[in-house]
Amino acid sequence: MSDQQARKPAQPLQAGSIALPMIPWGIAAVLLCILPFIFTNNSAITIMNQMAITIIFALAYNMLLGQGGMLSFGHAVYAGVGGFACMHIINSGDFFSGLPLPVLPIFGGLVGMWLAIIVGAFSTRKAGTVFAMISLGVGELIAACSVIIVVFFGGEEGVSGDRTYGLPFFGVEFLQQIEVYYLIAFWLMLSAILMYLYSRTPMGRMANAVRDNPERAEFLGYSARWVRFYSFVASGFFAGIAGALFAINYEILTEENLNTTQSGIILLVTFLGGVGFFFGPILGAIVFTLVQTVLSLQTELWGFYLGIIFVATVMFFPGGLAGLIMMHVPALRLGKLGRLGVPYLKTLLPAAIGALGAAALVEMIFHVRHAPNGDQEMTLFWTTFDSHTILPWGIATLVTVVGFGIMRATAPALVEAWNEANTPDGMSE
Amino acid sequence: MTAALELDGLKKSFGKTEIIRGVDLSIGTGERHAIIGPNGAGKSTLFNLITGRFAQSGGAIRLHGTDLAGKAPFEINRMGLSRSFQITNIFPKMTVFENVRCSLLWAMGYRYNFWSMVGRSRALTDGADEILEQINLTARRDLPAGVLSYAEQRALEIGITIAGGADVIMLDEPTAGMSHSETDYIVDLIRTVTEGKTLIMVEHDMGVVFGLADQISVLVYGEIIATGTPENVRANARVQEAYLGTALEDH
Amino acid sequence: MRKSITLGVAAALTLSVSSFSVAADTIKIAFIDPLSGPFAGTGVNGLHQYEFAAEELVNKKGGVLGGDMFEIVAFDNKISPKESLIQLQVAIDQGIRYIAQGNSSGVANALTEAIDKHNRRNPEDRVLFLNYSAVDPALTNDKCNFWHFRFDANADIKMDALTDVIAEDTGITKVYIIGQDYSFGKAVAAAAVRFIGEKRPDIEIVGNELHPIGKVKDFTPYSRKIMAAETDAIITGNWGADMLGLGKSVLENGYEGPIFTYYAAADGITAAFGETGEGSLRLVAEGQINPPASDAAAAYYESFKAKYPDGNISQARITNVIEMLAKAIEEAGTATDVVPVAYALEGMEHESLWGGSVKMREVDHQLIQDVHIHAHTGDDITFDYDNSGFGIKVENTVTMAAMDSPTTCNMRRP
Amino acid sequence: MDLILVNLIDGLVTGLLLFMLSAGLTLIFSMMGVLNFAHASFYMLGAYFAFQISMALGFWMGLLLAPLIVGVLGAGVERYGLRRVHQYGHVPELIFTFGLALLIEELVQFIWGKNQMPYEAPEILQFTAFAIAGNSIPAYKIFMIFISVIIFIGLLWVLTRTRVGMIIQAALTYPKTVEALGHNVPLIFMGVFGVGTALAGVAGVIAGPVLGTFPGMAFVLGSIVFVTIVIGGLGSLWGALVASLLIGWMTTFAKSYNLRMEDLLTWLGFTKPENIWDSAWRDLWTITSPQIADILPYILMVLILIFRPYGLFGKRDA
Repeated sequence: MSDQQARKPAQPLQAGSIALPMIPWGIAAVLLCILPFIFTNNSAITIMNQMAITIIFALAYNMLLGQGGMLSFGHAVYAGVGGFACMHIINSGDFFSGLPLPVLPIFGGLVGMWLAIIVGAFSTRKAGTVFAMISLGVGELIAACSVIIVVFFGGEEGVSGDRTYGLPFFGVEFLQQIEVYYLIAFWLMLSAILMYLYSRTPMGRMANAVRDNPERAEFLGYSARWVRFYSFVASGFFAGIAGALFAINYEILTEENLNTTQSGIILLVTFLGGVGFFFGPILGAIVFTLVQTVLSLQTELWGFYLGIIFVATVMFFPGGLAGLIMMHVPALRLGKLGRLGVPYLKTLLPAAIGALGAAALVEMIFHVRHAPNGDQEMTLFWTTFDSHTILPWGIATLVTVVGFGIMRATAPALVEAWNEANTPDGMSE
Repeated sequence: MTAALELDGLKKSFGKTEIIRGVDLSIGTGERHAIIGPNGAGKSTLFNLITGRFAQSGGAIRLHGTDLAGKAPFEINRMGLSRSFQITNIFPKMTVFENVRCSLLWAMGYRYNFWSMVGRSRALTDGADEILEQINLTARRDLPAGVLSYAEQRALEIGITIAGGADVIMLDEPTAGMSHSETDYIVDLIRTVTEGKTLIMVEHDMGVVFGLADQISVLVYGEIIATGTPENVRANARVQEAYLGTALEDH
Repeated sequence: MRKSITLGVAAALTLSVSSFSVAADTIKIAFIDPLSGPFAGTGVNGLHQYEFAAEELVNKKGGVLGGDMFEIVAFDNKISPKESLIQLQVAIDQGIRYIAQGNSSGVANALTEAIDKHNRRNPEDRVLFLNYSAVDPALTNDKCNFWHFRFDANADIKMDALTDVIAEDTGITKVYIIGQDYSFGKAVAAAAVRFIGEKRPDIEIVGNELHPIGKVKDFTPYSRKIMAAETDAIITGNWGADMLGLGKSVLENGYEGPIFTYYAAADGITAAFGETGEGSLRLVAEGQINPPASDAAAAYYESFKAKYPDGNISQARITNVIEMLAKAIEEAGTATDVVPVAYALEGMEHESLWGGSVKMREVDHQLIQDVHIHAHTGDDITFDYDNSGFGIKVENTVTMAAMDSPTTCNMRRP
Repeated sequence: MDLILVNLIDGLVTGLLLFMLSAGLTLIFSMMGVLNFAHASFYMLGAYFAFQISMALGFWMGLLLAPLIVGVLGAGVERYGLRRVHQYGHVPELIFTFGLALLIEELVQFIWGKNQMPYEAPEILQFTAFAIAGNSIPAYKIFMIFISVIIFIGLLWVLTRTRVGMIIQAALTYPKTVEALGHNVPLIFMGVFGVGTALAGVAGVIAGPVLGTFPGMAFVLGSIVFVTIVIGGLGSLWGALVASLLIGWMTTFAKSYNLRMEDLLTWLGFTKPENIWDSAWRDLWTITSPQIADILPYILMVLILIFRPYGLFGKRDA
């Protein structure tokens, strides 16, 4: 959060509240267009494609979790089955060769929706644990079926195809990653806008109402069950679109698109980003994809770090990243955000350094325990050293202790500054 | 003319315990009807039976002559009956305005609409603002409902209850837990917003009851022992014996 | 707000990109296999074997093309096809031209198709797929392509060798086939039924069934069934925890006959079987470990153990991959254009470090080699697995197994 | 006939093992309303701790100490983790335990690596107790049955005969009232969570040698434990027992007998398509009971949730 933003008076934000929703969308659209010119290599585009697909899926998932209050442990199946269906369309020969590829996601969405209609018919009668458990059961069932029903799911090796056999779309055959990127980016914008608008419709509003108080909603004339059902179906539709884009991007679908791990990941992504705000899952998807693809290139222990981040998020920031950011809005409105800058720097910088030190310790312990005997050399933060000597351990411990020590010492000042920055409203957190 | 609400031998038992033991009651359109009775008489159960929260064990409930048996709460609501709750029952995370707007949606014919923006509808916004005006919460419009004071939340609850335009309004102890000034405020509020509608309320505060109601029924141990105008009920010996004696002296 | 996020993304992406610098005098081989998750043990051990082979067999001998060194670059695919494709893209972007992968035929199927498509769509940076372990027969049959080379004997070839041994054992009149419910398990079962039918029609197949892969917690019910069938031998393609669970369970429940299998060694499995597996477990695999084929092989294994005391040479064919690739690059005179390298690999004959000669069959890119039947035993073991005192010892050998086996491969060459 | 007896014993072992896990889970759920996704992770920790202890002090000390350590850890998780998350509501609680399960799996891999641990049953129990028609029943299985039954009886005794048990039982049905009666509910929560996870720990200790001690062992068993308590009825100990045994026997028998879908379909009057491998229905026709044995509990759960949402023995809605 820059100082410049902080010093802006609060009025324009409120006065322009009708125009405001357009601005982030515009920025996002422009960004999506120019990103490939900044990151030109194919792996960056691959990562961005993955990110975009995850964003759509996470947003679809949040239609359930965030907006509808329904916790699903098997949502991967709607994306997965949608994707499998698209794979079969791609392999269908004649039909596909008369179909421009960019239209394909609609079919994925429809299939995802169709499955959601079937499952939702009995699973949305109740929210809470019953819904969660049915979603888990159905998820496990369909995932298990994927190796049994080979005709549709292709067994363990999955179903693959070639997207380029579709009808050329204004001469584009989608041979290159970059062409696929723009296809996905288009669908990302479209789905995100549609999902955002959906949350502003009577259905979207009532989904919130049913989430907060299903009984009251019933006494307003709405059947909680039908509201949940429609949310579920809509979510299934967008999940199916994500699945279709997956099919286009990777040209293969396998059991892992359906299994509980995938469902768990999307829950993790959404919650990490923050279920309370529309843009939360977007943040979550970006951060998660980066952690998964970039951090896993750097360290074997990425899953461990991710686990810690996740548990810490649930414990300390149940609003997720988005909640964390939005916590600052009151201070921003009061024009006092700038006052947090220095205390933040004083606390968070040492904390970050301490965390890096702790990570170094973890890496060293891991190296000593699991590296092959005789292999004592390890490289950490661009430094190569012998993990069996005392010096690096001393340095890492020192950095950790000092980092966290300073953090502890400066934390009260930060809390004070925080309260001060939020006082006039009398609302902290 | 059919009665707005008619109960005919209504019964309800939980296990072996019979809570409502054959209630017959007819409430005319436009009537303001209070149901009073000692604690445990079954007033809330009666409310829950009428609004479809519980299924009755016997007897019939008719709203404008239509039998309500087997109808879900939302169906009953769509037939023009709306209720408030004894324990404040609002949408705490949504803004005050949003609370009211949600309660307007069905009545305004939006049903399960997912193609029009709620923010775009002038009628919806104006309708909600009008109700906020009525319940004097315009200043709180954009706050999350959960942060309102208790009295404000109760007022909001009444706002939500009437917003849908139902012609039969049921209020479950609308003044429970309020101070005197707050009570007076709510009574006035109820009087204005239920103008021309059928009002059925459960209430402990006799001041409220005698101030608002033109008909009173007394429920004791699951049976109605008396129905009539406040004066009649006040004079009824059985009522005095069973319940009112002490309460009236207090008043 | 949005801006600061994108800045973060930018930073992270440049970070990942900046590490992609390519040194001019190294030939990189991307090793795409699981390095985290349940199969990481196998993956990491394979990586060590690659690193050691590259160092020992190429770099210490002066490299190729007059001094270019081999470098193994590890990519963690978490045994997921999707992750593998991402890592493949990253590897290609790093300028890597050789992709080595082996664990899971599902991943191999995904990779071979992706590489085929990539090479068609991007003729300027084509890559080769060195499949060192995925044995689904389809990879060198219906799904074969010019860029894929398989250095392991495929499931059919191995089953051919296995059934040769079974056919010779007159004591076996009943066999029970059990496997994991997926392409490889089904391929094993089909091959077993076919070969037994051809070689010993008198053998009765008393059971042929599939169980869910990786999901069975307790194999007891299966062992009961196997016991009830009174079989003389068990054939299974199980691997990992499913192999261990099945094997231990049948042995514990009183089974004493042979268990013919593909993957019941190293990665903790040898240690876990220990004494119980003695006399029962028979493995079909290439690469003779015990007794050592030659002094060179023994020396190689010893120096591997010196470097990785907890490691095993469980995929002997990795030395063939490295040596043959080095030879092919020399022959082609280039490492950057994979087409001549691929043509050099085709039909190449090679003396394996582990004894015997091998030949990369032109028609389907399947390496034809000696296939051995090993016994799991604690006796006469020069090199044990998992430091357990137990290892595998060659009992029978089929030279140049399935040299003339048919293939449905119809390869398009550039 | 003999085989049926053998399968009954095998199913009993599986079922009782499942019961030890689900008993703790159902207690925790009915007290706190939390579906503990990390429950199976504590089971895994039990096995790993016991393995580590057995290396130094032998199997029996492992059996004694590991569950204690796991219980203390569990109580710690409740005290310092769950209690904090509790204020945010049930969904974050559920998600917290979900994250915890991931973290514990990573942690186990971090400490013990990714391979299976050579955790073995003690020498003294490595013999065949008896054999039925050539099928040997290992003594260790009898030992497992024995331990599970002792624990079940112990649990029943505590719940029905002691004061603490009375409070817990009351809390099962009327959680709010118990709090109103002035009992230290947070302490009870912590205790129940500790005991519940310790039970999972015991299950891990005795199952480790049979089912294998590896990082995936929690994941393999994780969701099936939920299925058990949902089928049995949340909060019902007897329900947990019945559902555990039901699942144990159901899966064992489904695996032991090759019931074929083909036979069922033929019996129903369908005719097998002429060329089965070209038919779109081929997978349906070729299904056998062992193939689907492990997903039977899920099918049962979904059916139960649809038709009887409170489970077989549950009193409260799930």
